[in-house]
Amino acid sequence: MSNIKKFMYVNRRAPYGTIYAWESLEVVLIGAAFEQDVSLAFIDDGVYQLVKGQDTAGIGMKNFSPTYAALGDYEVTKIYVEKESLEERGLTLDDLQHLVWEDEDDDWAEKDSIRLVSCAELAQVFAEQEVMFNF
Amino acid sequence: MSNIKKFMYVNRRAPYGTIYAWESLEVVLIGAAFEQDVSLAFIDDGVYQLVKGQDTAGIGMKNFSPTYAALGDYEVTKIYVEKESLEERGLTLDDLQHLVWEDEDDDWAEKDSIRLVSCAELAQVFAEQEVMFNF
Amino acid sequence: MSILHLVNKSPYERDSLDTAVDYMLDGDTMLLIEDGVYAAMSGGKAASKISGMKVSVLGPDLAARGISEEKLVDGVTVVDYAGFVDLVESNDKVQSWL
Amino acid sequence: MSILHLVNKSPYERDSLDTAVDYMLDGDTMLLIEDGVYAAMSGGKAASKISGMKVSVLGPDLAARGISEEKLVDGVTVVDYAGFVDLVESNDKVQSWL
Amino acid sequence: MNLTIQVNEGPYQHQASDSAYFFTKAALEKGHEIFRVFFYHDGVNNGTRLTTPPQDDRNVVKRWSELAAEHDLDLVICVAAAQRRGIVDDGEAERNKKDATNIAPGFRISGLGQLVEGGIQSDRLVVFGD
Amino acid sequence: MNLTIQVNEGPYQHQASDSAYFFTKAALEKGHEIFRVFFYHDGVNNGTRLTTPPQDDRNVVKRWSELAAEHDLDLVICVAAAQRRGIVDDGEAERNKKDATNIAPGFRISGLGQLVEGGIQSDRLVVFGD
Repeated sequence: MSNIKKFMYVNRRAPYGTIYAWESLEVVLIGAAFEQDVSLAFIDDGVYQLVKGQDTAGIGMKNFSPTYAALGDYEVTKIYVEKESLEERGLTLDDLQHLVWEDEDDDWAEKDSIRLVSCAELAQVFAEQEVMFNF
Repeated sequence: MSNIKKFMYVNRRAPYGTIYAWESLEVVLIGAAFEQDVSLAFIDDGVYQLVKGQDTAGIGMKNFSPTYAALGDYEVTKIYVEKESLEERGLTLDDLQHLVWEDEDDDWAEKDSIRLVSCAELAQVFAEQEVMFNF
Repeated sequence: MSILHLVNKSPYERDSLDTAVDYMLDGDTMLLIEDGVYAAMSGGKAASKISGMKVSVLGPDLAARGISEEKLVDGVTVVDYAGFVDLVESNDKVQSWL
Repeated sequence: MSILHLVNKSPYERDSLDTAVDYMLDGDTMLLIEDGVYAAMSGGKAASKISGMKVSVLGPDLAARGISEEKLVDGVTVVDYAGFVDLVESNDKVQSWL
Repeated sequence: MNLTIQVNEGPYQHQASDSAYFFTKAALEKGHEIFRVFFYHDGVNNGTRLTTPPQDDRNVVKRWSELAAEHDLDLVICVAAAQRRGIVDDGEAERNKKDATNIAPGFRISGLGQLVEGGIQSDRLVVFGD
Repeated sequence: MNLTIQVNEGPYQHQASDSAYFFTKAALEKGHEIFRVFFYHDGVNNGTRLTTPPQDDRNVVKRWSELAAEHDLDLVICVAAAQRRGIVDDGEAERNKKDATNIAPGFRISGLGQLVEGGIQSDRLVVFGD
């Protein structure tokens, strides 16, 4: 067995109504130190986590949405967003944060982290994973 | 204000998967001592609470379903079950416990506690209530 | 006697909005809070469920989730926590669709 | 690599069964536990969602909820906790649709 | 008006306790009376003084304790729910032979009748939960 | 096979901890190894020794402690989640200046890395939650 495993973090919850989105992100950040082959999937209400313009001042909670933009620095560069979930909610990619990473092997070119995929495509990505994290 | 209020306990959760059904019933039992005008409504997955033949031995939890049959003794005699919720789940009244109470004013005649009502009818019952309890 | 129907869950995740809508009578009001506010976003599939109904939405919960007011379904009014209190007072009772 | 899809919520309350079904590939198995077992009751509106799929259901959770095995959708198999463990072993990984 | 507030979920996991707090605060600011805040189900976990939230996050428990001190609020934790979940005051520690307590300032443990009484005595019952 | 079990909900409110317990027990009985049981989110509330469930109900916390003693299980409570929710051992009490502890026998508090390690070291990760 190789020491590098394919990890998939599956996010299906909206932010703030429950803590799952935030505590899931905490695992991703800690997990980055273990240098696994990490992917994140945003399905169903999980897509709301990436909506830009979040302002939590009125509910007294910490706004953790800026953390998603830092994922690239943690070498978390594969962020799958399910197309059907976005469409059902009347959202487009323009409603989400623009997440990028810098490719060391390509003269630090800035590349998109978000991959907009259909459910069928994402199911194939799931099939290739070794560990699914659920919150 | 009269000292007797119309209390409605609204039950929308299945039993055992979460504790809400059981801890809701505990409020009803305690509340009976306060001699209010009490009704219970079972809507959506709440109708599963009344399904007969529950056997919790295999999951190590207390089977609290016999408690519903005791509600008549606590003078809780108005138990509304929403028809649409039953039908959507493929259930009929025959799948539920037969809940009865004894009418003191009618020579202790045994009467049905369960009232099968449509959503529209139950909405009218809700309109007449003074306090809604939600779990 | 009028009811304030509180819905705090996403209409895409749970059945609570559907049932709340079924139980709304003339004169009742619905207030969307927490993840319930997503129902008030125009363009979403759930938006049609509340169109034409008397619906308010909690502003601080909208802002937290990045939903600007121009994205709301027509006719939905935004309230703050003080407005939430006023809605509780102006209706005869509250039904939380947990 | 095959997935064991765990569904623990009622299909009438949540969206998790719907999504799990969408993500089932050939060779995958679904296991219904806790309130998820209600999906396996024939006659319910959710029953059609799982028909024709490889679905197991946890017996102790069925019994607790008063569902006798003859009420199950055709083709659904009943397992106990030991069978649950075997399903985890015979699939390459587990996806819990929480 | 006179209000009873019911909180069904613990701190942090669900927004319920946050919403209940801001609603209660707004009601007080408008001059309404809070008859009681009743913590039920996992809501009893709002009453532990042992939490240490991150410094950049709100302190849910402390916020309730401070609001109670400021407005003389009656914060009641359901005893049956508390026993299941391990919220303990001096009386409970003695009764159930526990070697520690964890109840936070401003909270008290009492019976479910306190919720029913809230329903009877208050003009409105408002429930926050999952 | 070698398993890591994750529990996301506290005792009693949700069935998650019950299901995780019976699954873990069944896996042990079949001769599998449990690398670790990791308690996250409200799952950390499974690790308080202060519960007193009704006599006719199961004791969720005690059941975990006993299973751990019998099979030398590694029951790990996430430190960040525990701090938010008030689960405290001696070390945490000292660090955060708490005047009491509530951790149950057989549990230990550690970092999220323990969950990630479980994902790496185990053949399967099985998550129980809401």
